[in-house]
Amino acid sequence: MSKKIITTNDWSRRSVLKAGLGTAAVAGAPMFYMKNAYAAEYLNDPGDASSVKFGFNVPQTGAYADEGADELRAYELAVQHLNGEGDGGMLNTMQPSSLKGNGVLGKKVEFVTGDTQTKSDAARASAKRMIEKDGVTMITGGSSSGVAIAVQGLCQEAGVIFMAGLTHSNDTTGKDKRRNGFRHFFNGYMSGQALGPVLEKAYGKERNAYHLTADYTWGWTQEASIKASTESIGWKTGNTVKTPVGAGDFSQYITPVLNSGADTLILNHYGKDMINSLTQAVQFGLRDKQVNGQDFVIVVPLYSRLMAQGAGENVKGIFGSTNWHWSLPDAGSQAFVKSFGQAYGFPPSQAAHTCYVQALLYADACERAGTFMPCEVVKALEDHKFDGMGNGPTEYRGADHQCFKDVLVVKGKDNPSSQFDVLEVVEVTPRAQVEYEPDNEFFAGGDLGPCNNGAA
Amino acid sequence: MTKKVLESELFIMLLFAGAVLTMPLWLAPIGAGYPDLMQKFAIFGLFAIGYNVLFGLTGYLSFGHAAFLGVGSYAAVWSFKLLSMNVLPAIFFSMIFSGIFAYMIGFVSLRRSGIYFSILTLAFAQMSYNLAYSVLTPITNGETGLQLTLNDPRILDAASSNGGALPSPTLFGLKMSGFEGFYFCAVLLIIGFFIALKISRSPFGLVLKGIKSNQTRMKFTGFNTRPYLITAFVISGMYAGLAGSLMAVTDPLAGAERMQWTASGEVVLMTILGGVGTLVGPVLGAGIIKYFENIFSAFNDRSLHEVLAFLPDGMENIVVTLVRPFVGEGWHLTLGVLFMLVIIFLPGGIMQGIDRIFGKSKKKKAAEAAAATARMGEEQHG
Amino acid sequence: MDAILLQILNGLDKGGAYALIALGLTLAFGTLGIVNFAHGALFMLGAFCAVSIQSILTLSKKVKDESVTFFDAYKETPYLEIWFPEIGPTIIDWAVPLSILIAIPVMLLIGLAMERGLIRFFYKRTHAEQILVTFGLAIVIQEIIKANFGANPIPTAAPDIVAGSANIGSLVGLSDNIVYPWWRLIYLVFALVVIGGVFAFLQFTTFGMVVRAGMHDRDMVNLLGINVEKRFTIVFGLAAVVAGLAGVMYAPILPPDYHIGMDFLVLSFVVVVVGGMGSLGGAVAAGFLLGILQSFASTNEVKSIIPGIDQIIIYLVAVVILLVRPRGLMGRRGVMED
Amino acid sequence: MAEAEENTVLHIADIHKSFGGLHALSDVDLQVKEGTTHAIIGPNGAGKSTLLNVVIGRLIPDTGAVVFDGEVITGKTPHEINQAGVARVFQTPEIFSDLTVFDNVIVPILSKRDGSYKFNPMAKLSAQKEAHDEAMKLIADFGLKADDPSGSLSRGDKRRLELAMCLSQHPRLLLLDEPTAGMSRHDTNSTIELLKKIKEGGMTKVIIEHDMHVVFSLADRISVLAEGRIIADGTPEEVKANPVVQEAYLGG
Repeated sequence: MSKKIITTNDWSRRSVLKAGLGTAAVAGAPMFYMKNAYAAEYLNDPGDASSVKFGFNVPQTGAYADEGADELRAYELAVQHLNGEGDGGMLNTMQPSSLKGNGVLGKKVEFVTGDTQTKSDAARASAKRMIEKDGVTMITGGSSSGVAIAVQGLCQEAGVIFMAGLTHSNDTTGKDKRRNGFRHFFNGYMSGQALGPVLEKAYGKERNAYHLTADYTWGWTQEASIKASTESIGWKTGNTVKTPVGAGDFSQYITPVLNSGADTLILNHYGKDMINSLTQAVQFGLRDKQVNGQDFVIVVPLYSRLMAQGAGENVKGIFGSTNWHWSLPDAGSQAFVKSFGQAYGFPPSQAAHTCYVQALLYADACERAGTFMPCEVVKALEDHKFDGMGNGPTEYRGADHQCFKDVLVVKGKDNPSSQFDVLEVVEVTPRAQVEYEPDNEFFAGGDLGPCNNGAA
Repeated sequence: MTKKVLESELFIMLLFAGAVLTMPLWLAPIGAGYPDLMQKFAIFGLFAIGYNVLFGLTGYLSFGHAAFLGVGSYAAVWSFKLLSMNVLPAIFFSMIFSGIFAYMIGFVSLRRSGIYFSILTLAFAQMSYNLAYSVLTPITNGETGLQLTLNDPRILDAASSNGGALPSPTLFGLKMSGFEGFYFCAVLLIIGFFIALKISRSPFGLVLKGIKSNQTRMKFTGFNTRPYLITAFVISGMYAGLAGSLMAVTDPLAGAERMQWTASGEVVLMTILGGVGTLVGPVLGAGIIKYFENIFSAFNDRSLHEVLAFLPDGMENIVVTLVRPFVGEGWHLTLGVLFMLVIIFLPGGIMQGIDRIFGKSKKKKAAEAAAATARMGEEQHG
Repeated sequence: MDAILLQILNGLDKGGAYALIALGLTLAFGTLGIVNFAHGALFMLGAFCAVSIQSILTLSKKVKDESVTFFDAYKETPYLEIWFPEIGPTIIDWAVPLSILIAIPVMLLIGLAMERGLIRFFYKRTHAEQILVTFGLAIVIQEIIKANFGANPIPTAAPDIVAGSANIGSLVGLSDNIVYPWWRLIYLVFALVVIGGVFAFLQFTTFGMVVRAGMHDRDMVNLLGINVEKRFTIVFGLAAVVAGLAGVMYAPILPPDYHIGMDFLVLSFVVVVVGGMGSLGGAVAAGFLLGILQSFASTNEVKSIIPGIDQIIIYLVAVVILLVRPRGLMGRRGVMED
Repeated sequence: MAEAEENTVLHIADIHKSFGGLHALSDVDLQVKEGTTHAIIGPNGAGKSTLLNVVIGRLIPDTGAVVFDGEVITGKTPHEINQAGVARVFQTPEIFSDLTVFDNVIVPILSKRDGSYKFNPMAKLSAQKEAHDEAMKLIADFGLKADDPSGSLSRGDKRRLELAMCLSQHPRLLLLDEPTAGMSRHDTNSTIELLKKIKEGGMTKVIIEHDMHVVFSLADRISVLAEGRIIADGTPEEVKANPVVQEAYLGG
């Protein structure tokens, strides 16, 4: 850990300030002064203060606490890099970049943290605290789609920017998209599109798939996406079974697979559910079976290295997709892994990566816009093309605020050389193959709406 | 001041209302003086007050009250979606629906008492939660939670397009976010507190206390205890529904996890922590738990150093190292330790601690001792 | 037919887990009258006994992976394997069964410490107070585990020899399609043995007789001049051991994390109440019953008729039983009844 | 079933009650006359408490009926039976030990006034003038203090409190289950005096008692129960003289 820079006792000073304002309705916003053209036109304008605050809203308790902790590490790193501390990480590889390593728009970046508990209510309460009490201009983080959508909605209503963390549901940039919200992470549809050809190559066209799906929105969109993609390569979909979230023991859902005639099991699970269902499916000997003259196979469409570690040996040889992996050789990834690895002693997760990138992208957009005003930042981010951030050439599409980039198809590694070496990248699916129209059936029904600067 | 004045309704209400309405002033120095958290204090205060009407007065330990909170929230958001962004119909429908729901669950669950009642309510709430999370998604929008959308009908709100942005809940045009939202909740909290005060001092309330103390005697004294219990259950369910609707009023979203057993457990903990059966205790308990959840969880290394910057450097680092495990991601630990300490040293919750500090007449102490003995007896009879 | 058999096995297996946890819970409740919300934490601690033993056994010599430059990644070779190339791997492989031997004294100590240090002060307090203090304790235990082991589940493998599935179908001369994981079969047998052991202990020893008498009428036994309290302390320890063993053995099925106990807590309370408060036999019967019902409710055939039934079946059954038969399946009349 | 005679307030008609194979009560037929004190005596396990529980609706008899004031009350719930005018003092005092003496006494008064259910959450308890005065008077009559926490009263005071609670309802029939059990001689005597005073008010009482001193000081009529059957029934003198009773009970 680097030595903390101690500023003024800002926390209590602001509180006292507010006490003075008491019942006045403006007390939610820090004091502002007429300085630039946008003064007083948007919520939490830092004005001529010497610093600007970001809010990092991640799960610190509950099932995704480890992912949340990794996200926080990435954010701290991002803040250091933005402020010109450390080795600069991806600031050196980002193209184009307006970031100078002197904070953002000359203001030092500070941050506040909060615990989402992976619950919509808690996440929104935490985000509101950041907006109302701490005066942040941007909130980022999260490790599940429900929370991301909930917080995105809040940021839209309040009038700050939301840079989503790990969220994979189609809905985040589909039917629940918002003008103030942006997602760098990939989504269920992209997973399906990327996996399809790889699965076809590895397992052929004659497959009969059985889905076990977490019974909530992310699971459903994931299942639909994968189903569409595998059916397009000729696979049949035998059965799709919904499983309760946090079921723990999946045996009663796995045994029917044994004699269903299916030869492929697709686990639309994430986190603990994924670890448990995969571990148990392997215990039930599914992978030792021969059905329809082929080896029985299991697919986990959304992989996470942190979670894969929890399933131990069982991930070996299993295909899935991921947003990013630390072993990527490009300069951006290397720069990030270097700073992260040197700071913490282990490689970053994909959650850490997407969060780090989101923080930088936001900062860069503010620089380019010349203001923190949400609507200007939105304009700067929409249709912005960039490179050098670990995913190759990437575009923030203006029509839905989804990043379009290459998608990684990975496989559980057979002979890991270390505890971090769990996944190997088998294919980098080019962007063109996973791209879709904004009105694609899986994403239709939403509307970005107008941007919101918030009431100043 | 005489005892009579101190215990008069007017005095209590003035004190309570004064404390609640000045929250922005006295909470600011401890970092809690921002609207969202104060709204939460008021909302969960209401929830706990209502819960205490059941648990504190009748002794029936419900483990499913979060279900009513959830129903209230869903009803309110649906009212926003279908009828109007005005908060009054939302609150009205929330209380009606949660009341009906409470009646149905209470009618069945109150056929049993003791731990059996607890498990029945728990079972109903868990069923509600599980279904809301999955199968009932068309009504609840599942994990994501029920949100407003641009194409909601809102039949009573004629053509207020709001420039294509989502509308927010209002009280005849007054927006219900920020401090306005807090004061709205605060007023309802004061009203809710007043009603609870009236109930506990009414003949009806005395009957409920009698049921808690000795239900057999109540029956042989000619009271039909079941309708009393059902009434108390419905009242507390409606309080929960009101709290749920206020959650939706201040933040128009309703999520299924509001109904989970942990949420029901939370209100139990708030009540016991503050002091079961006391009037102010549940509000205090609610405030403390929400404070921990929102403020303690927000500390990180950097903010700890900032707060403790007044200490000399070496000391600061030591203190930060000692405190760090209990804040940020460790806030649960603090809560767990707090629960244990309070209940070990103050069986009557925080209110008992306050009583101890300010002293109280010997008579009341004797009453407490007697109550404790009586409880022991009950326990043994089981 | 095969499908039904398999679901019965699933149900028995699940039931075994429920029964073991509920058995300990009901021991504590029936004897001590303590509503122990920290019982799930004991289960979790058992599972983490296995995790700890595994990580001690696999203390490794670390060889740096030179291909990784920015942080230290190691290829790990356990010392046991280096020092004892013959037997080392086998010992590591048998980490979970070995953990049982360790878990018994460890859990007994934890149980005794908990009872002497905290629980005994709460015998005469209300159930609400018991719930608050044990819930607080559960959180503290959880957070300590989380601080040391992280929040993610930790894979804990069963011995290789029982890693696969048994073709029980062909073993007993039925269809070839009935295969079931060895470890789950072992778990079931283990559960039955532990349950049988506890029953035998209570049924056939003097100690057990006194405890049973004490469950029935505590004052009576005290009047006879027998120190019931001391025995009850041991019973609490026993309950902790049973919960812990259930946890150890469950680790290979469900990779343990710090929250695993809380996940089982509510369910095990439901099991205890459905079985009948204070009835050991009831807890076991209800465990198996609910396990089997849950398995069947989860089949596609049932779910297609009643969507979502697998999510609520346990609670639904609990409601029905409590209404029809308030004292539970095998509860004695008058125990915790109106 | 024997016909009810004149002036009968309580008619326990041909009651049978068995638990499993055990016959707790068989062919019990009793008539309690208006204004009398009727004692039921018998050895332990004779079925006295079972009989009382049948009367107040705690137990449902297998056959037979309980007729109170011309109305069959068998199968009615305890609160209905109480509302009909039957109050009961228990063997171990059943009071509201979490509440004050005043609250203990006003609760039954409210029951008498408001019936078995009344929803009045906004009414002020302290404004219930009549009930308040009545309670205070009774408390004074019984030598208790209104503000005392009832849980910490002596056993004798608890019993007196319970009696006050029952009397506050002005029941037509008062059932007393061993009202002096476990009392000192002094307390027993003062209880007897108290009950005698009540007797002068003309209230009908059924009393179950072991203590013959109490029984013969109070009872107008005595029924002797043994092994679930009534073996004798009559005035104290008749019962005293009855050889069966002497053999079964008194003689020993």
